[in-house]
Amino acid sequence: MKAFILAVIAAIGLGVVAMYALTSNQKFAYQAFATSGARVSEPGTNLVGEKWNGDPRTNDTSESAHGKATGEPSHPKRS
Amino acid sequence: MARMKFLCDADRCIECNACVTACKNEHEVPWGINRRRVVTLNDGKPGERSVSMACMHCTDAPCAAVCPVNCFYTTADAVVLHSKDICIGCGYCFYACPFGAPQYPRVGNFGSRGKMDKCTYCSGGPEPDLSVAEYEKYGSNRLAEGKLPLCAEMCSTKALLAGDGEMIAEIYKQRVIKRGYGSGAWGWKTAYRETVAL
Amino acid sequence: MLTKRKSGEASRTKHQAVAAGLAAGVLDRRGFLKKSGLTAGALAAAGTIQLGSVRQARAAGSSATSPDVQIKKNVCTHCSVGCTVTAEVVNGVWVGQEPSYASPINRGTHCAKGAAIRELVSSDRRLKYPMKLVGGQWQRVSWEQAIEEIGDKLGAIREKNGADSVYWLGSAKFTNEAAYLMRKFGAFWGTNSVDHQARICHSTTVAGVANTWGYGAQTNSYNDIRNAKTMIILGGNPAEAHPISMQHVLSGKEINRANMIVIDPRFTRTAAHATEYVRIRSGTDIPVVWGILWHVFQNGWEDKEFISQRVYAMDDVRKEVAKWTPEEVERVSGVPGEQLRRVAEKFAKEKPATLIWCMGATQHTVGTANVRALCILCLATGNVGKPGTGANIFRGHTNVQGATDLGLDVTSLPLYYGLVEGGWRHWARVWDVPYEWLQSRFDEVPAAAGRKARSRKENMEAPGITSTRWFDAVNLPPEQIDQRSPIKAFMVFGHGGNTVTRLPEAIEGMNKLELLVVADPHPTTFAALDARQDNTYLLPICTSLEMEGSRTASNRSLQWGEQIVKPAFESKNDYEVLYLLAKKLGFAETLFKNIKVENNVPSAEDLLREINRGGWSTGYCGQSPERLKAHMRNQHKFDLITLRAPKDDPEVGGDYYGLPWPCWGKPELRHPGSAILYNTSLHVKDGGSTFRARFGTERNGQTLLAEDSFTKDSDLTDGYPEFTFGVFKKLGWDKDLTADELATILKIGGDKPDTVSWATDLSGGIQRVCLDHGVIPFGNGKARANAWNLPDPVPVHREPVYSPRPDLVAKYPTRPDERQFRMPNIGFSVQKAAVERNVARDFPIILTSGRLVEYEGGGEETRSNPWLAELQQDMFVEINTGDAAERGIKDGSWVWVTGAENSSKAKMKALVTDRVGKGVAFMPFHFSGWYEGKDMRDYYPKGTDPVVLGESVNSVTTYGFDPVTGMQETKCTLCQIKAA
Amino acid sequence: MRRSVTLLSTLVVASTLLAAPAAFEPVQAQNPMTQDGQNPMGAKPTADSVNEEFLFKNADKITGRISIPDRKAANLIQPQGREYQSFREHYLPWIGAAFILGMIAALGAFFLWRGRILTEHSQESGRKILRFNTFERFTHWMTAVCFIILSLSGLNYIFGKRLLMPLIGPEAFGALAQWAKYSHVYLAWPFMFGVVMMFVVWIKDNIPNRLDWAWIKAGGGFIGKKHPHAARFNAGQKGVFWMVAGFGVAMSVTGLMMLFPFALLDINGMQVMQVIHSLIGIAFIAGILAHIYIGTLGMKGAYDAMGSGKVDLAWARAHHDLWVEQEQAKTASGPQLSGRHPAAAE
Repeated sequence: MKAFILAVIAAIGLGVVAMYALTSNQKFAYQAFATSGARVSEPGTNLVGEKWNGDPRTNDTSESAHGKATGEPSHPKRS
Repeated sequence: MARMKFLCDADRCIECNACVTACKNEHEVPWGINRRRVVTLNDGKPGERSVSMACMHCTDAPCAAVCPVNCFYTTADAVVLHSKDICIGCGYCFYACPFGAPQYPRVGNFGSRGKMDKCTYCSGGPEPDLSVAEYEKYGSNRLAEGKLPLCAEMCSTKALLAGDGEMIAEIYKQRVIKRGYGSGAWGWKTAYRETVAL
Repeated sequence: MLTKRKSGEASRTKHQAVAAGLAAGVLDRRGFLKKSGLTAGALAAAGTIQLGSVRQARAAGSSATSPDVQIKKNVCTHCSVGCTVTAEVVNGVWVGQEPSYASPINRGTHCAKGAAIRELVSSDRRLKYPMKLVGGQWQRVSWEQAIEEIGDKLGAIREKNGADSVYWLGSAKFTNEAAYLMRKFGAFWGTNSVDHQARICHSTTVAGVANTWGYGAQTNSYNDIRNAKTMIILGGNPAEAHPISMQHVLSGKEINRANMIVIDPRFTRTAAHATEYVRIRSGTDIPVVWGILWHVFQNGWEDKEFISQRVYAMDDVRKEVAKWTPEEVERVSGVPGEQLRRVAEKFAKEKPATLIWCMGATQHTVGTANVRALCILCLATGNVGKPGTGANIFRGHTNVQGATDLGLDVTSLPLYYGLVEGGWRHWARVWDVPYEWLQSRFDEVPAAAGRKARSRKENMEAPGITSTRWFDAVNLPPEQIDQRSPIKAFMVFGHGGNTVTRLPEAIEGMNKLELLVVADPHPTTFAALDARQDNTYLLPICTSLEMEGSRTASNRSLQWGEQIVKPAFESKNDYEVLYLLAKKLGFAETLFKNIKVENNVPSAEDLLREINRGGWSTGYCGQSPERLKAHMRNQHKFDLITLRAPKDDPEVGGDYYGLPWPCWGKPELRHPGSAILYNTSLHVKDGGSTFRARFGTERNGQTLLAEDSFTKDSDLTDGYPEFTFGVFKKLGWDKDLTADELATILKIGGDKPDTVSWATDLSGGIQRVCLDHGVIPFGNGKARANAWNLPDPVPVHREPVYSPRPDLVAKYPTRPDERQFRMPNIGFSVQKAAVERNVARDFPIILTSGRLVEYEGGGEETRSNPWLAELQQDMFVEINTGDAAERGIKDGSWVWVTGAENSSKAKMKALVTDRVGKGVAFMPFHFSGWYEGKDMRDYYPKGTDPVVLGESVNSVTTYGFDPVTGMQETKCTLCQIKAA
Repeated sequence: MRRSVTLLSTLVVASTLLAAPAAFEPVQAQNPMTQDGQNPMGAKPTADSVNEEFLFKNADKITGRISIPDRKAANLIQPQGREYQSFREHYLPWIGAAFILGMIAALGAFFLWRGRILTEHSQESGRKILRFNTFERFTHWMTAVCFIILSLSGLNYIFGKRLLMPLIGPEAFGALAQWAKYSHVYLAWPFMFGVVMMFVVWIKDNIPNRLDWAWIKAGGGFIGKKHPHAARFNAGQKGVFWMVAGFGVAMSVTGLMMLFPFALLDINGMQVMQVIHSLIGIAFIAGILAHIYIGTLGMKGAYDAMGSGKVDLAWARAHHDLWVEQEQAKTASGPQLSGRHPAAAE
């Protein structure tokens, strides 16, 4: 019975690891479809929701990371 | 009741992308979600034609059929809409859609692509008409305001026709008769299983 | 296309304001406050709003119709078609755009840019507050400080180096009033170096066409193309540059089963819809046009009656055309004779036929000659002055036509009054300032390098420096520059900077400037180039959608734009900025003498009324603000094809839409405007007119006046010169003048009243009487096939400066070196050196540049619009499949393009296509922000860099200027491409 | 326009599409330009216009050039979407039902006919022999648990909306389907890992040999009275092993392709993956149903092999006699019950 329990735990463990691996390599559409020529800072959040998961219901009204594209606009460093 | 269809007259379409940006403007569609796009065939050679393509709101819509959670519904005037609350973002509708209409907020793996978004023929979704919730999930609802999709209304050369199927087919047929040529109603055989007899 | 649609005007108001007390102007459609979160109190006045807090505000969607949605009408600020923009504004926030079905020009439609224009007024990439470059870092400054410092520096520079050392670069994005104000400002400052985008657009057209038949503008209109049975589109790509014009072109092609012939080195989107596509070598427009005329004359298809009545010296053209046999045309341009024969037959026989052209014909060192050849082709086949015919010149920017009319041109004063004393005195009278005071504002130019000195008066009448060579006037040794001092300060209003050739040398020029001021909604390329450390200012200017004013579309119609929203962020409109500068420089009172100024903002309507008071020469006198506003209210009454309203309508009866100039007499005269120029089948009161008799009455024994051709019901049934008070007295028409008209004429004429002409008579009496007699004020002359005052009286083919065919350069060399626009134009020696260096071997690919439909002009504004930027995210070069295969270049891969001068290079993506012929490459000119492969995004002020950046095509373009207008040669140079 | 597609031809079409060369020579209009690039005599763009029939003659789907980075948007029309729809909605449910219900029915019939296979009592019953150690059982159960959840969530894609949704309503079913999808995606990885481990652990005992042929000829003991000889795994079990290995790999490959859509394949490739994944999945489930049956209900004493790992010696003697002798030969003093790892194969 012990092996069975161990197996279930291992399965769930591996599943969770897979979840983090997959969600981390997930890219937002505005990142996947922006080439080196573009810097997207305001991709917009209508239709896809604040968290860009397509679910517009948001539980918090705070400035969501996905309202603004990740990555700071460049600071001017002139030669 | 009208049977809403799209018809892109490729002999007038100049790939100016007005339909694309009109849709982006009207529904504040975010970067990366392309409800409508223009594809240019035989690019760069005589006979080149451009076609503006989004969801064709098919008869017996493949997307609605294959959806594992049946989140699609067809309105009285045959507009194929869906509910983002039920959608699980599995992407089957994209494999079934002959026109590549469904779009997903996240790209990369099948796991969490987010809820599918697609052209709603400017007719919103299951939320109450012209409500805030409808706008935030499905965009504006022009049909509820007695209008037509903005992509067709703003098409620069009036190539993209939207409205009742018979009416736009008649308009297109008259045009072809008057000008003597026509590359046909693109996608109609696949979408509506019938086409405009030229 | 709509089929099921309720009432006409947008009855629905679909947006509900969510929270009271919204900040005006800075929010976008979804920029209302969210239901919860920030209350009204937390919002400061618009000016000092903290950007972050506003941006995250999100609007209510399209909830129940809301009573307080206002509909505002303005005109699209992108191209010159003049599409009406119908904006829905709720509480000062632009929330939606509706199709403008009423407008006869765009009938509800838009192109990609028009349909996305709402984003411009709230783009987060806009320049939000004035900035100053200090030690290479951008700092925010207040408006007061910026104006103060700029004013002081300008004063000091003027003191040390004179008025001509400050270059005032205006914009084709100005409203008419702003363009006029800028030219007046330049005059009051004391320089003729006031230019704008027309220089690199249709400057050669204006010069060539004006020197052929009177005015340099589109003779018919987009709507009139629906009448054409044949249309030739030479050197133009309306499908990408003027998409809405294609609605009329394609409808006309369908309804009339018209021939649509596209002549272009590239198989463009327009060519895709042509009935005949002719692929030519870039720079061989004249051989092709003469090749067509060769067939016309050979078969006698020309319109003999039209030529005899209304054209002078066509025989000189016959002699030149005789040289261009089909074999020679094919040898030079590559076009087979058989194809040109077909084109000639259609254009000459299946009439009415119209000729459409754009940058492809004008941006050459032979631009003016090209344009004249095109006019001659129209004249020879009688295709001018009738519905469905004419030279349909598709102007570029939204108001390049208006800005050109209103004098943003180094060779003229507003409304084409020459820089001669008569012109200055006319405007001195209109501006109500002494002529001598104006004269005192100009520099005295000392003698230098063998040139004799110029007095203030002579300098006042000498053309300024063209915008295509502003940096030569900084870099060249001072003695080569024919003015008191090289340019020290550069004031840039609404101009990209990456659209002028030889960018590497422009950067050099930027280094040497003592002061650079960029006044624009966006920082532009000037901010991105690594050239300056200090003394550079960025002033945020609002777009024309955020201010009132009229703009002139390419078909010469004026349209009045209401202010949709208040200027976004801390931007100000052009009138206010020019007022503040004028006040600082001390001539604000005289500049705005009879113009109402309320809290620093001059009234656009008063400016237009002043234009009406002085606009006699071009018929800008009848378009009062009231009439224009009435047209915008009654747009739906104007006919789709003739653009005319029904005669009995109380408000706009009989008018053509937008009162296309010339619109004679005072507004009260209610002249309808002239939809089709030189149309003798109409009475002058219905917009009929003749060719302008502006070149005298007789030459070498031949009359220059028309012969038994005249407008309908004209009292004079033959050619007649332009009308002056003297001619009136001979005809006895001076009795028809009213007392005060006579008094005004006598006052203006002073001791020589007879010289007061229809253009300098401020009372409008001469014009009124002419109209009553059914004659056109500017005389009934012949069009000139031989323009004796131009460098090549009859256009001759000349190879481009960087020609791919060294063998042809000997037979068809470019014009010899000579001084133009105060500087030497050494095109000839550059061409010779290029042949000796065998540039054609090392740089074998012909490079041409052109438009993309998603971007416009320098591209900063449109590349900052995410809806447009998403569609074209990479700068690219179109390369033929054969050339790409030889160089191992795959579609979408990176390539280096190297130019023939300045060892210039640019890195971009390759688009492998058969759209361009073998040995030809094409690049769009809207990109900037990369330089020699380096991404310069960090040089923009923080957060104002456009979404998309890329290499500028003009970093690899080369020397070459038109002798008449200084136009640059961006349509054909040489380059080499290799895989990166 | 497209001839109606039967089930088998779906597979045929699908495989050809997969194999078709990706880059077609760019298609020409009806009367291709005479000289390329230079001066096409009388090129008449309006008359040369391409249309659907012409383009479909040259390729299975109509693609063109687009200016946005999303390559998938270049497909204007891919009619295979309709074929994918007809496969998923008209054929797949019937195939699924047929295979799975068929297998259950078959097992039921077999049970009614054969009943539970018991072991004759002998003196050796009551004593135990270690059949699978902890690690082997751990691997088996991890894979098995994942397989069960995967098959349930997998079948949910086909039958969920037909059977479950009417019962629990769309919202609840939507949430459940969402969790089913997550579990399917995330538990696939332990499953794949498990299949690999099982393969590695048991490959050496599963190489088919003549003994298996004899076992098969004897119908696994059902034909005739005598128990055919069997080593550690008899032919049936080797069949299951190779089925799990084969189908496991197939499911993993197609699954991974579906997990990273369009990473390597285009739209048609993805459709083919879907078809193969669902068909093999059904076959796999049916196969495993049989395995579960024989391992639990079908034969008394079989479950202990995986349950506790120690089976009854009599049972082992009956079913895996050669394996028992081999075990006993290794341990000279008779069966050692300590948890020692079984002797590696000679």
